[in-house]
Amino acid sequence: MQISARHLDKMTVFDISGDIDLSTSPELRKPLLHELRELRTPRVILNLRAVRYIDSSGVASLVEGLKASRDVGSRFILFGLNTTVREVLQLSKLVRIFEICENEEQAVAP
Amino acid sequence: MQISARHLDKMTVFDISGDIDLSTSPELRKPLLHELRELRTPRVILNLRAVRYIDSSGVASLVEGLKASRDVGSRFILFGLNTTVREVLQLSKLVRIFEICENEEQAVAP
Amino acid sequence: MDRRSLLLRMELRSNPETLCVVRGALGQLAERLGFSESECRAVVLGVDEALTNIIRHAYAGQPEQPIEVWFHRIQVPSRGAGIEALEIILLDQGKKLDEAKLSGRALEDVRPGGLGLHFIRETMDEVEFSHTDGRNQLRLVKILPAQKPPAGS
Amino acid sequence: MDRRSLLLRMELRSNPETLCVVRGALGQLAERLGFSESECRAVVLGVDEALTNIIRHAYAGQPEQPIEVWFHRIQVPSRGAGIEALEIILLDQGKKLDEAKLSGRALEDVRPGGLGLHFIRETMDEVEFSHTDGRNQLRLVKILPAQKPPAGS
Ligand SMILES: Nc1ncnc2c1ncn2[C@@H]1O[C@H](COP(=O)(O)OP(=O)(O)O)[C@@H](O)[C@H]1O
Ligand SMILES: Nc1ncnc2c1ncn2[C@@H]1O[C@H](COP(=O)(O)OP(=O)(O)O)[C@@H](O)[C@H]1O
Repeated sequence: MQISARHLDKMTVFDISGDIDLSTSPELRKPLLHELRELRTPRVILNLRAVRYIDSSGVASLVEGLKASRDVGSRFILFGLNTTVREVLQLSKLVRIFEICENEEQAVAP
Repeated sequence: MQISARHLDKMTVFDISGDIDLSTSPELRKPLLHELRELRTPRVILNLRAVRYIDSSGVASLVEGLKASRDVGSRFILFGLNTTVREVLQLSKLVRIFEICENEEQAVAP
Repeated sequence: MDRRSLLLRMELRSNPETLCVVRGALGQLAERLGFSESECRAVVLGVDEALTNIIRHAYAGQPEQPIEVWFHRIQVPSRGAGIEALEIILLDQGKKLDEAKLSGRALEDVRPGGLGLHFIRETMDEVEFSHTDGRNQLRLVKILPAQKPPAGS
Repeated sequence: MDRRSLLLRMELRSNPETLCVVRGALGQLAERLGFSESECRAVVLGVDEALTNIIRHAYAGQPEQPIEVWFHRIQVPSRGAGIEALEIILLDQGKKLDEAKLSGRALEDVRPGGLGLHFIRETMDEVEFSHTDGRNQLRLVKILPAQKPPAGS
């Protein structure tokens, strides 16, 4: 898994690629929680387009991010859900709890 | 591996995709040799763009096709060589013996 | 009626970095067996979750512990006829499984974790835990696509 | 100096359909070990060719015969220091290898076949055939990328 951050005005976009599983999900969790709990960035956006695989530990990291965002009153947005990611989120019955956008334009819109 | 044929005027283009290895190379060899030896099509063109993997049995099938084309006096052209295919052909030191085109336009040009 | 042929056996260690290796092998195996792309992803997810649970729970995160995975093509009896299936057996020598903990949880309860067993059950046709000779065994069965009984039958 | 840790062991059958399963596992394993995309493809090709030869020559195309593949991370001694490498050992119980046939052939001789050994030697850092306890063994070693000695040294 690779993760990189783009800091925009009052928001941060994380571009994530590769496999999110037990071995890599800590590398997703840590920067997400730092961004929300420490930096308290008002809007945190995850670009999942290049995610090749995600399992329950990946979904758990997304849920942790969502909960942290609620705690600090930030928005937490996912976009670029490909078939693989969509299938797993649907299986988890957690699709509805996330704010999901079609593309980056929508996700960064005022 | 998937292979399908497009019959044009005095030439046939084979679109090949997937993995060419010991288990699938017979499926490549047979239609190629039929096209050359039986149908004696003057120009046989292989589109290798969607080939994900090729090993020595795949290369052997290409060499067989080339030899059959020489026997019947047909042209035998490869195009769409991606990095994977190019690396293996280079390793085999056989790149120079094949007629290789950049794209389909060149391969079908009069 | 009870034919089974070995497709593959893998012996690995309880290191999270090995998960992708099993996924790589199984993705190809499932494709070869004729599963659709979506079914391949489901089978891979189910096995990955089972391995994740062995690493996290049976071995409590301790690395370098032995795990075995057997892949067989089997025939399961079904109303007289036999239907073809992929059987996956995972074996570990970790802490004995506590069946009481396997109940799962309400998914409405939004919290991280607790999804693994749900994913395993959703992606597989049979899920069966057992313990023999000091080893935990998880048996997963996924019916091959062409043999699925017609819907509603 | 002589440390080795098991990464994976695969037990399979001499069926050509299994080749892609080994490629799937090894592709992921090599990526994890830090090989570049091109090196991953090379390692996968080398092992695929070795398996192809076992199926075609050691077992003369007979299916369902046993093949074992061991993957270890090892340290090979190199001028005092140890360098890390991936070791792959392939074992079969087929016809005893005739070393005389392994000479290879001139590549200028344009004919199908005869490329497999050339691909194995080109893609690997060490290639070693042996025969013990009635089994053929092929040992392949590929040095991990970060540890390659500087060119020209
Ligand atoms: N292989 C296993 N060995 C021991 N306990 C297990 C195993 N798999 C699951 N469990 C138990 O079942 C519970 C639910 O597992 P799961 O649904 O995967 O969620 P999570 O692993 O996130 O807790 C675990 O917390 C654990 O107590
Ligand atoms: N695993 C093996 N067991 C027995 N003989 C082998 C094995 N690998 C290679 N050989 C011998 O070496 C020869 C050259 O092999 P190779 O370069 O792979 O080309 P090809 O398999 O196309 O003949 C083979 O024809 C065979 O006689």
